[in-house]
Amino acid sequence: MSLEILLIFAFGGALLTYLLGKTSEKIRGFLAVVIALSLVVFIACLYGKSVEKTFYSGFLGLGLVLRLNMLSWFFAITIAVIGALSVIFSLSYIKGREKTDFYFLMMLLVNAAMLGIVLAGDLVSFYIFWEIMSWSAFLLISYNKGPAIAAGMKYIIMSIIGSLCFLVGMLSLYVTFDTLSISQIASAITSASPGYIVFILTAFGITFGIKNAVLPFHTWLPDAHSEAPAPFSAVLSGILIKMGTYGFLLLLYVIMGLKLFLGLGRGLLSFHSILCLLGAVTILIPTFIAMLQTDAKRLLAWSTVGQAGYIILGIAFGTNLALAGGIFHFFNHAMFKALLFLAVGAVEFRTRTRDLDSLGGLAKKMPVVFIATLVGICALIGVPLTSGFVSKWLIYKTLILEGSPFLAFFALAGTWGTILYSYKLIHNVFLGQLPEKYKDIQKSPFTMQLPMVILSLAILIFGILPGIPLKVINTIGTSFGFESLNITLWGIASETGTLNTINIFSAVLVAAVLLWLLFRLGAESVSVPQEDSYAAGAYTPADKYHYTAEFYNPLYRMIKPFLRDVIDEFYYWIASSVRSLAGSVRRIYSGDVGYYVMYIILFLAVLIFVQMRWKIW
Amino acid sequence: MGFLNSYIYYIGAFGLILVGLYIILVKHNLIKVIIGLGILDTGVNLFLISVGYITKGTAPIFSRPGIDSERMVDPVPQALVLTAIVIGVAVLALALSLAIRLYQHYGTLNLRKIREQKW
Amino acid sequence: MVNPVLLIAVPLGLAFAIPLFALFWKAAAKYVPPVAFAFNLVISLLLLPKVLENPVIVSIGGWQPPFCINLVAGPVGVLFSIIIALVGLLVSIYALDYIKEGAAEKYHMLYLLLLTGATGVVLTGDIFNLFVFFEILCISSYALVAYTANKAGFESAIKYLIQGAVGSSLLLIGVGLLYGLFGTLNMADIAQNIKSVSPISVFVPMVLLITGLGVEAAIFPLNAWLPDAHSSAPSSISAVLSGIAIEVGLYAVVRVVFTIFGASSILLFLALLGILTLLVGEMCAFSQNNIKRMLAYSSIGQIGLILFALAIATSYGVTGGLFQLVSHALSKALLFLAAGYMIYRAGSMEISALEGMGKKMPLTCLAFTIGAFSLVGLPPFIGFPSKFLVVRAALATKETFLFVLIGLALLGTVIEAAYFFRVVQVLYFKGEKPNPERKEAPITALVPMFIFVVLIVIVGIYPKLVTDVLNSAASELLNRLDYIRSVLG
Amino acid sequence: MIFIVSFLVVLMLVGAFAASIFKDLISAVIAAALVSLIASILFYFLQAPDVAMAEASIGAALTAAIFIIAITRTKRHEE
Amino acid sequence: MRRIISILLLVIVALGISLSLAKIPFGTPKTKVGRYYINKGIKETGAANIVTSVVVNYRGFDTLGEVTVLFIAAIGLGAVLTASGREKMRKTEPASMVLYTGCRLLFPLIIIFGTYIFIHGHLTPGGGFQGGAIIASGFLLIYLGCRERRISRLASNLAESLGGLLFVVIGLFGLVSGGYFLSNFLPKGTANELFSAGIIPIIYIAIGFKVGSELTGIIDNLIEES
Repeated sequence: MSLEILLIFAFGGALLTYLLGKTSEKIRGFLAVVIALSLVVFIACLYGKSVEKTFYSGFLGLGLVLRLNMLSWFFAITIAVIGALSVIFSLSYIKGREKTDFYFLMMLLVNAAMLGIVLAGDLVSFYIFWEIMSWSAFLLISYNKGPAIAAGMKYIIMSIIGSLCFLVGMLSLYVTFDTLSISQIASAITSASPGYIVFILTAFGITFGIKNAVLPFHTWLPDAHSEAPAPFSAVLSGILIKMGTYGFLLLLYVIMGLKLFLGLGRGLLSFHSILCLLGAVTILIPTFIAMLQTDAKRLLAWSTVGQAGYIILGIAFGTNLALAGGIFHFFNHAMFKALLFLAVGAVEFRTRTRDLDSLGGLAKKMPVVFIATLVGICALIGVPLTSGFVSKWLIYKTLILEGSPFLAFFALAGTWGTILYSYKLIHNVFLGQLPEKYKDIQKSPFTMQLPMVILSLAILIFGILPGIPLKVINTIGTSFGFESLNITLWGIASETGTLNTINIFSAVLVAAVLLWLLFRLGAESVSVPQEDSYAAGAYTPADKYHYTAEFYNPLYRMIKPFLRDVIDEFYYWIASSVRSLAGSVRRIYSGDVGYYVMYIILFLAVLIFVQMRWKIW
Repeated sequence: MGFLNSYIYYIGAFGLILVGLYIILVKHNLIKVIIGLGILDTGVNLFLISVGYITKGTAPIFSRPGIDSERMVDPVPQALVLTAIVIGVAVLALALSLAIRLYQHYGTLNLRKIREQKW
Repeated sequence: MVNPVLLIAVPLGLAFAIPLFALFWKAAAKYVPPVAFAFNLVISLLLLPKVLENPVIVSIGGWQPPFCINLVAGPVGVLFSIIIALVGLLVSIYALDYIKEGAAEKYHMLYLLLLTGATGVVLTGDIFNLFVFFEILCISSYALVAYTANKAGFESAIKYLIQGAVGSSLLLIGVGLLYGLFGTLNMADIAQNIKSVSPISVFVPMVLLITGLGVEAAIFPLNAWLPDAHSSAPSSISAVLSGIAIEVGLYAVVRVVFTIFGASSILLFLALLGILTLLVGEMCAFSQNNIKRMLAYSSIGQIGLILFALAIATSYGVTGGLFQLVSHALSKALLFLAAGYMIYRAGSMEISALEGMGKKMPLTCLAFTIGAFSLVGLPPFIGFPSKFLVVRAALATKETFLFVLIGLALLGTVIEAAYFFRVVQVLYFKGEKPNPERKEAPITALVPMFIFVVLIVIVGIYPKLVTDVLNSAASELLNRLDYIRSVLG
Repeated sequence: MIFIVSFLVVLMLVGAFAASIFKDLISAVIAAALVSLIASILFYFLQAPDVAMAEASIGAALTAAIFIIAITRTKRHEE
Repeated sequence: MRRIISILLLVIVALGISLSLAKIPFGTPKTKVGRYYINKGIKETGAANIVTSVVVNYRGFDTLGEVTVLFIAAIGLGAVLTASGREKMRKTEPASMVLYTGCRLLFPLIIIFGTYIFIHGHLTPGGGFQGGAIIASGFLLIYLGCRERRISRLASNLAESLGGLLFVVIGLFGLVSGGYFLSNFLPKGTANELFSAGIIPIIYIAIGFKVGSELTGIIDNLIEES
C-alpha cells in the first residue's frame, strides 16, 4: 500500500462519495463510513514502515515528496481513527439536514487533506494540503448558517494570514537553500545565521500558532468550534488544530533539530523557554475563561485552547520526558475532546440546545452519553486510570524535575480550572433536576453511541496500559535525538521517576470494592423519581424545582473584568479600521470624468516633473 | 523671426493640443468636451505633419517626370495623419451618438450631473 | 506554412463578411465568432512549436523591415494570441444564448473585431500599427460597453471613451516624437538607436507612451474608467475586457518599457505603482455591494500584482507575472461568466440578492467558487502556482524594497480573500428560504464555464503545461538584443 | 509667407479659444470647424495635399455636420 | 480652482514636451524610412503619389486597421442608436424648391468627383478616404436637400462589407501568390498612367466605397435616430 495510492484513495473516495451520493442517502453514508474505516485499516497496515519517495515532479520543477516515519504514522492513525468515528457519528446527526452530500464530501476532504499534511515530505505539498484543509474546513464551519458565517469568516481570514506567512517562510527557504524537501533543508539549515533562523521560526511559528490556537492567535477557535456541526467540532478540536502541533514538531525537531532549537538564545530569552511561557499562558487564561461559558460547546472550545497549551508546553520544553508527555497529551486530547464534543453533540441532537443553564439531569435519560462524558472529563482532568493522567503526569514530572516552578504552577492551576469547568459541564447537563420539557426524551441512536463507547474504552485501556502508545512516542523521541525512555507496558520506569499504572489500578480496585461494601452494608437507600430528588419522595411544588443556572456566579462576578478577550477586540478594531480605510479610498473614483482626465494628466506631469527635477533617467 | 520660422508650426500644434486638453479638463458640457477631443486630434495631426516637413520641400508626388526627389517632404507622417484623421472622426461620431443617448436618459449634458457610476 | 498574419486577416475578413452572411441566414452572425476563434486557436497552437525555437517575423507587403510593417510572432505574441483565441472562443460560445435583446448581429461583429484588435496589438512589431490596433480594441470596447442600452451603460461608455481618447492622443504624440527623433516606426529599429539620443528627450516619449497605454492597462491613477465600464457592460464583454483587454494593455506597456526603451531605472517605480494599484483595487473591491463592480476592482488589484511581478524584471519575475496574467485571464473570465447568469436569474447586481443561489444554480455557483478560490491563490487551482512564482521572484531578488512591497501585496491578498469568501458564504450559506426551484444556466453557458474550470484545475495541478512557454516568453521580453537581431536580421 | 502662417496659427488658436468660450454650442462647433479648416490650409503649406484634402473634407465638413446634427438632437446652449 | 490646477499641469507637460522637441529641429530631413520610400517607391510600387504608395502598400496594414476602425464606428453607432428601436421618425418639412433642385443637380457631380478622387488616388493627391468623404458629403447634401429621400441601409451595408472583404481578399491573394500579405502581385505598369501601380487603385477603390458608405451610414444613423 504505497502512500500516493493511499492519498489518491482518500481524495478520490471523497469525490466518489459525493457523486454516487447524489443517487441516494444510504449509499452516501455507507460509502463515507467504508472509506473512512478502510483508511484506518490501510494506515494501520503501514505501521513501522519508513518511506520517502518523490511521487510527482511536475510542479514548477519541484519534486513533491511523500514521507512516512513513526511521527507521521502516529498522527495519521489518530487522524484516521477520529475522522472515521466522527463520520460514523455524523450518519444520524446529519440526517434530514440539507446539503448532506456536501457535508460528507467536506468531511472526507478534510481527512484526506490532513493525511496529506502528515505524509508530506516537502514543504510545497505540505502547503498544498494545508490550504486544502483550510478552505474545506472553512466550508464546513460555515455549514450551520447564522452565527456560523461570522465564525467561518474569522477562521478563514486568520488561517489565510497564517498560510501567507508560511508561503513567505517556505519561499525564503527555497531561495536560500534551493530545495524544499524537508530532509535536505534539515541538513542545510545548520549553516544558516541565527537571525535568519529566527525569521524562519517566526514565519512558521505564526502559521502553526494560528492553527494551534497559541495565545495571541487563539481568537478564531472558540467561535469556530462552537458554531461548527458537532462531529466536525470533534475533528476540529481533536485533530485539525493538532496539525499546528505537528507543524511545531516538524519545525522544531525535524527541520531545526534538537541542538539548533535549544541553542537559540540563552537563559530565559531562549526560544524554547519563550515558547514554553506562551504555552503556559495558553493553559491558564483560556481555562478560566472556559469556566464562565454557558454554551457547552464554547466551554469545550476554550478548554481546547487550554489543553493545546499543555501540548505546546510539553513539546517546547525540550526534554525527552516532556516531549513524550506532549505528544501523548496530543493523542489523549484527540480522544477525549472528540469524545466530549460528540457527547455534547448527542445531547444537542436530542434537546436542540447547548445552553448549560437550561439543561440538566439527563443522566438517566441517556446513560451511555453520561458515562462517556464522565470518562471524557476524567481524562480531561487527569484522573488516574484514564490516559489523560499519564500524559499530565509526564508533563508535571518534567516540570518539577527540571526545576521550573512557574511553569509547574501554571500547569497545576490550569488543572484546577479544568476540574471546575468540567464539573460544571457534567453537572449542568447530566446531574441535578431534569427540566420538565425533557421528560420524555429518548436515548441517542446507536450510530452516535458507538463512537463514544469506542473512545471511552480506548481512553480507559490506554490509561491502564499507557505503554502501547508510549512505545511509539518513544521511537519518535529517539528519532529526534533524545535518549530513549525505558517504557514498560504499565508505564515508565526511568531513574528519575517510575510510573506504574498497575499499582494504581489495583489500589483503585481495592478502594472501589471497599466503598461498595461500605455502601451495601450501610443504611438502606430509597430511590426517588428524578423530578423531586429534593424532597426525597415528599411532595414539592414544581416551582421549587432547582435547575442549575448561573453556575459559579460569584466567581464569575469576581474575575469577569479580568477575562475580557482583549486580543479579539484588538483584531476587531483592525478589521473595522481597514473597512473604514477602504471606504475612504474608494472616494477617489468620484464619478466626475473631468477629475479622471486630470488624474491622467497629473500622472504625466508628475513623471515629467520628477524627471526634469531629479533626472531619474 | 528665426524662432518663428522654426517653431511656429510646433507652437500651433501644441497650442491646439493644450487648448483641447484644457477644454476636456475644465468644461462641464459633454458636447464641449467632444469638441475638445476634436481640437486635440487636429493638433496632434498638425504636429505629425510638421515633424515630416522639409524646408522649401515639395509634395511627395511625382506629378511630372524629372521632379527632384531630394526636397520632397517625408511621406510617412502624411500617411499616419491620414489614418489618424479617420480614427479621430470615428471616435467623434461614436462619442456624439453616446451623447445623444445620454441626453435622452439624463435630460442634461452636464458631466457634473451625470455621476451615477461612482465609487 | 502557417502565417501569423492569418490570425488577424481571417477574423477581419469574417467580420466584414458578417452582413453578407446575414443576407442569407439571419442567425449566422452569432456563429461566426466561434468559428473565427477556433481557427485562431488552431493556427496559434500550430505556430507554437516553431516559435519556441526562434520567433517568426512576417513582413506585410514583402519589404524588409524597417521599411514595412512586420509582425513579430515570438513566444510572447503567440502566448497572448493563444489566450485571446481560447478565452474568445469560450466567451463567444457563452454569448450564443446570453445575448438576446438588442442588435445581436452588431454585437457579434464588434466582439470579433475587439479580439482581432487585441491579437494585432500583441503581434505587431510596429509602433504606429500598435496604435491602430489599440484604437480598434478601444473603440469596439466603447461601443460594446454601451451595448446594454441603459443609463449606466451609456454613462460608463462615454467616460471610458473620453479617457481612452485622451490616452490615445497622448500615445500618438509619443509616437510622433519617436518618429521625429529616430525617423522610423519599427520597434526593433527604434530600440536599436535608442541610446543614440540624450535620455532626457527620450524620456518624454516614453512617459507619453506609458501614460497612453497605461490608460488601457488600468495602472492606478489612470484606471478610473475600469470599474464603471466593466460593471455596466454585458457580462460576456466584462469577461473579455477584464480577461484580455487590460492584459493586452499591460503587454503593450511592458513591451514599450522593456523592448523599446530598455528602461531599467524606472522598474522600481513601476513595481511601486503596481503595488499601489493592487492595494487601491483590493480596498475598493472590499467595500462593494455590487458584485460586478467588486470583480472589476479585483481585476485592478490583479493587474497591479501582474505589473509588480513584471517590473521585478528577473526571469523569475517575468515568468511569474505572465503566469499570474494567464491565471487571471482564466479565472476572471470564469467569474464574470458565472456572475452573468447569477445576476440574470437574481435580477439584481447586489451581492445580497444572490443569497441561496447555491441551491438555485449549483453548477454555476461551483464554477464561481472555484474561480474565486483560484484568484485568492488557493491550491490546487491555477492561482496558487502563479502566486508561488511571484512571491519567489520577489524574494529571490535580495532587495529590501521589494520585500516590503511583496508584504503589502500579501496584505492585499488577505483583503481579496475576505471579500471573495464573503461572496462564497452568501452564495451557499445565507439563503433563508428552504428549497427554491432549481433553474440552472443553459448548456451553452455551462460548457464554457466548465472548460475554464477544467483548465484552472489542470494547470493548477500540472503547471508544467505552461511554464515552458512562459519561460521562453520571459526571456524574449527580457533580452531586447535578441529581439532586435531577430527582427532586423 | 511666414507672416501668413503666423497669422493663420494665431487665428487658429483664437478659434480654439473661442470654441472653448462660446456658450452657444453651434457657434462653438463653427469655431472648431474653422480651426480644422485653417489646419488643412497649414497642411497644404506643409506640402501635404492629401492630408489637406482629407482634413478639409472629413475634419471640417463632415465633423461639423455630425456635430450640428447631434446638437440639434440635444441641447443647443451649454448651461 | 480646477482651472488653475489644470493649467499648471498642462504647463508642466508642455515644458516636458518642449524638452524633447528641442531634439527635433523643424524642417530638416531626418528620416531614413521616408527617404527610402521617396527614392524607391515609384520603382517598387509604381505609384506616382508616394503618399498613396505608403498608405496602401508599404503601410497597407495600418490602412486595413483604419478602415476597420471606421467600420467599428459605423456598427457601434448603429448599435448605440438603434438600441431602442426607431420609434419616432424625424419631422420632414420639404425644403425650398431652389435647394431641392440644387441638390438634385449637384449630387451626381459630387459623386463623380469623389469617384474621380479615389480612382486617381495613386496619381494625384487624394485617395480612398478623401473620395469617400466627398461621396458621403454628397449624401449629406441629399439628406439636407431632399429630406424624404433615403438611401437603402442594405446597399450601404453591402458596400461596406464588400469593400472590406475585397481589401482582405486582395491581401490574402498576395499572401498566396507573393508569400506576403498585401504584396503587390499585379503588374506595376508605368507610373503616371491610370492603369498602373498594381493593386493600389483596386484597394483604393474598395476603400473609397467602404469609407463613403460608412460615413454615409454614420450620418444616416445620426439623422434617423429616434
